[in-house]
Amino acid sequence: MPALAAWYDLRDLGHYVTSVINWLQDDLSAPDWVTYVVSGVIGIVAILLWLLISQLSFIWIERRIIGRMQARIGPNRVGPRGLLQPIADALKLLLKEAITVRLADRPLFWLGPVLIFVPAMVVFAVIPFGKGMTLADLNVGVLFVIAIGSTNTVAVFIAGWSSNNKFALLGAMRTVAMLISYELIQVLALLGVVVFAGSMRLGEVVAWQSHYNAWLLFLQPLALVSFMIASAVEINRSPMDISEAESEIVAGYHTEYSGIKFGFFYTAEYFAGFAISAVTVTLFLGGWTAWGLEEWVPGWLLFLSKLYLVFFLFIWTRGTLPRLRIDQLMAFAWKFLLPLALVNVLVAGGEVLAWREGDISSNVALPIFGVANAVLAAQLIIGWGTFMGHLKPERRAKRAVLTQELGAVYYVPPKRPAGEP
Amino acid sequence: MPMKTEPFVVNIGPQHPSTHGVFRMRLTLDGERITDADMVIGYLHRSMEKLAEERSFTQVIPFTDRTDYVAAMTGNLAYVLAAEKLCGIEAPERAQWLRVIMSELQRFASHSMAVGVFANDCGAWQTPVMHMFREREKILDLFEMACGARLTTNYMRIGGVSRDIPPEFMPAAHKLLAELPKRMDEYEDLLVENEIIVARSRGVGVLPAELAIATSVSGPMLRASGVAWDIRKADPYAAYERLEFDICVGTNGDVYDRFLVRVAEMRQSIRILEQALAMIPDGPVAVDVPVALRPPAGEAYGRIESPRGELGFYVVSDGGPAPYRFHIRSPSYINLTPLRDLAIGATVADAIVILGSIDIVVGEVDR
Amino acid sequence: MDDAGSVIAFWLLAALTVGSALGVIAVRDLIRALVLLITSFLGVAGLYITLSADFVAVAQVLIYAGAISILLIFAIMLTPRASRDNAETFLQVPAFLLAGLVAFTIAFISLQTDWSIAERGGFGETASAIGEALLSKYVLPFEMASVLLLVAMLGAIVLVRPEGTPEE
Amino acid sequence: MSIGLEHYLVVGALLFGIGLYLALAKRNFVGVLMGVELMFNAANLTFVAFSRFVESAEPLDGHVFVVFVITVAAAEAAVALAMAMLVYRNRETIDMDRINLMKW
Repeated sequence: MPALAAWYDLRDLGHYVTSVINWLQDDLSAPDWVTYVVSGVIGIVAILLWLLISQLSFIWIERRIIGRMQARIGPNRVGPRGLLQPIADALKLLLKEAITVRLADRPLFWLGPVLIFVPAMVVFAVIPFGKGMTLADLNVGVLFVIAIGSTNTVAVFIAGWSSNNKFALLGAMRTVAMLISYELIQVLALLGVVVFAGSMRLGEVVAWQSHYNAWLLFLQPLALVSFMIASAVEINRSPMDISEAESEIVAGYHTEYSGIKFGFFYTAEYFAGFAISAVTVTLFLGGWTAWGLEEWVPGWLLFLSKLYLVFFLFIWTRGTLPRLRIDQLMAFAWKFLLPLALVNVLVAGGEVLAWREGDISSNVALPIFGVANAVLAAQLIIGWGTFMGHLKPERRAKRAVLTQELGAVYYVPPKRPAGEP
Repeated sequence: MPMKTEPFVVNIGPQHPSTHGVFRMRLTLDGERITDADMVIGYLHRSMEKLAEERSFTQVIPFTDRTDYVAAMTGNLAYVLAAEKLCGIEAPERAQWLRVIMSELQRFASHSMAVGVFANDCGAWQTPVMHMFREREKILDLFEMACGARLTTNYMRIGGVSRDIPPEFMPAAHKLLAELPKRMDEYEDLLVENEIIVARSRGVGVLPAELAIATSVSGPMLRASGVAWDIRKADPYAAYERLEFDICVGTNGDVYDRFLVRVAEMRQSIRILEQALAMIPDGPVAVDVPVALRPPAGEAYGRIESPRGELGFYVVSDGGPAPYRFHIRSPSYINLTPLRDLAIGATVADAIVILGSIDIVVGEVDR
Repeated sequence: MDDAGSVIAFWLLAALTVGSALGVIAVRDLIRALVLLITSFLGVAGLYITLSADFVAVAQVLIYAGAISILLIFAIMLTPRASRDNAETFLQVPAFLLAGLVAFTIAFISLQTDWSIAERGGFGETASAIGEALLSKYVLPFEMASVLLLVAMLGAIVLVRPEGTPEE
Repeated sequence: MSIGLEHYLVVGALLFGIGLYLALAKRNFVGVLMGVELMFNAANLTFVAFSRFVESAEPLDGHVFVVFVITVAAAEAAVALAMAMLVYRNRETIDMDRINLMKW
């Protein structure tokens, strides 16, 4: 019966693929490339299906959550509790006319919405969804994630430039300027992770966290913060959504897109959000493992719940925070996050060196590192903030002055008789 | 970095998410910096001033709802004051107090919308606005009780108000008033010390007091520049003389101060309302005024402190049943005067925030 | 490298790379030329993967497609709209002849020479080996490269710094 | 048919030729820059191909060299952009035909 038990075992969905491939190889003696293609196609189709289902559900979930945050109800008309709203939205986008502006650069205008999908979806190829559930566990996975994310810029620029719209161009240029700054932060933040885990293979980062029972969230809090902020920039979520800042430049780089082309951008935004959440979960939150819980609960379920939790953070900030200005965002990247990220890499390197060379037991070293890094992160943020003048008393908020406490001009003209203009 | 770039003209509006109506700014940009700003108005012009000259003095009142459609009560009040001055009518005591109550409720509602929309312009995606709307809804419910309409109230009459408040108004108003300070605490916690709002608005669009006076700006915008000028104090109308309240004044005259002044004025409105609800006497709410009112020939200028500033109605009568000349000194329009000075040198994002902080109502700009 | 997958991949990627590089010459619009150039960069990254050079491939995507293309975008956006075409100078014909000659010579030599081919197969993991090489054998060039980058950064800043900027 | 070193070298040669042509014949500064980048790419491709196929004690040295070339290319692109800006600011054009002050 062990075979049957394995067949029904939900903890590892990868073995279904394995059994299919074994069947192909052993019973049909298919050539290698067939199994190669089949396993790839199964993985891609599974990821796509999951992405689409997640996206459709999160359209509804995000709108409900934001409705909740905004003291309103949210969609509740289409279907029970508005559950069919995403379908209605999708149908609407499909049926609407996809207008192409007359002076648009047509091939590029068409290419933009297609290209925007690439970075969002290719990232999932290296994500370990569960035990043995990775499409391609590249040995340069972390670098791959960043490299693929950086191509997002090109797609956004193409979309914004080809629209021949000033708002779109402004949005595109904002994106280009922003992403090139925050890519650096992302690399530096993930460098801390790589230094600790000693591998750029995402599967091994997860294995490392599982082995030492230490999520990198606790060892690299500063890296997590900078990575999340940089990621919010990369996927255009509030408060970094200045490249599609609704109240300033209408919709930024996709101002001129309508119908299903706009739908592509809308979908790609969710996909990118999931991708970034997946990377965060894998690198910082232990991936599909959770202190041995993965023995009982399917690992992919743990992974997905963590992923949705991280995605919820993005929704939360969207419902809460105002937006920064482009120069403030750039200054924040270069003047605030970059020094902190550099210090973080230095500290992480020093700690790992001490750990390896000093031959300290991991049970002693890791808790110390965790506490030290948490304290360091808090101190650095507060200290650097004070140094840069963000926390000076005169920069703090204050209330309006009332007349009693007033040093201002008090201006009362002589009273005029009634009836006189 | 000074570079020879091509000037880049961007039209903000008339169709734009944050022009608060059909207002248009033509911004000439150098990168993201604004080098020139033009205002194009008139998209909502309805020729109110001319139309009013064809209506009887009472028939003009609905127009005043529709100039500043966010604060209809104060629009009514300003015109009615002008007409009363023209005819030499004095409204009864209870009507004066009702006018105070209604204008302060209206001020709270209008400011809450202004503050919420300002946060929206800063990029807080709809959340503050939705929360602010919650209180605004309750105030509009009170208006509905008093006069049957929520936005276009048409409540004030020459010589009083159109009808007395119903008995359920007072309990509802007291209940709302008990709730508002808590809500204000909430909003101040959410917005006033919000790091991003401070970063976005402090030092942006600084309007010096001299420029503010020179461009005859009024209302919260003027007070934010440090000039304590409030018509409720300077030229008291209705029952404001008997009420205790403070003028809220800013120190820097930037966008942030304008926002702070509005928030503080909401607090003052609560304070005024508490006094007014306690002090309102019984009695008639209107004096008898003939339907076909023919004021003596002459002219009058009635002004009040509307949520947006000095709202004045200049009415000339030639003894006939309709105003001979009818002019509205609308604060939204005049407050736009320094916009160009404020916008030049700022970025696009700043321009939006500056426009949001001026708090225009396009119906009042174009009339 | 004689399984069907590698052969197909090579030909596709080679066609993509060279084809889009030719497109950079042919296309009139500078932005489209840039898009084609990025395609060509990505094609080269793909060729690196067929050569089992994974680290270099990812670095190629990260730096060429992600960073240098953005610098080029900036360069294009800085130019006035009027001169944003992709035309040739009067040197077109000599340049074509010279470039053709160089390409032909290199190709000819590389086809004629008898390279000492090693039957080694692909590399496994290259990232860690490259890292170790960089920090042991090539540590001096590595440091030099960082100094070079710093100098380039400072040089770029000094170059574009407008005259008469007050010293802060 | 099997793919060998020569295939990659020919691709590299073609890329280099195209890059050279771009660098020599394009009128726009950015076009020239693109050509230079393509030449870098051709060289890198050749390096990696050699390191994969050719007998060597330390085959990964080719990769290391490519990393250096990419670094230099990034530095070069930054400086070239600065130069383009400078030229544009002084001469109001980045047309290579018109940047001919040295000729006289």
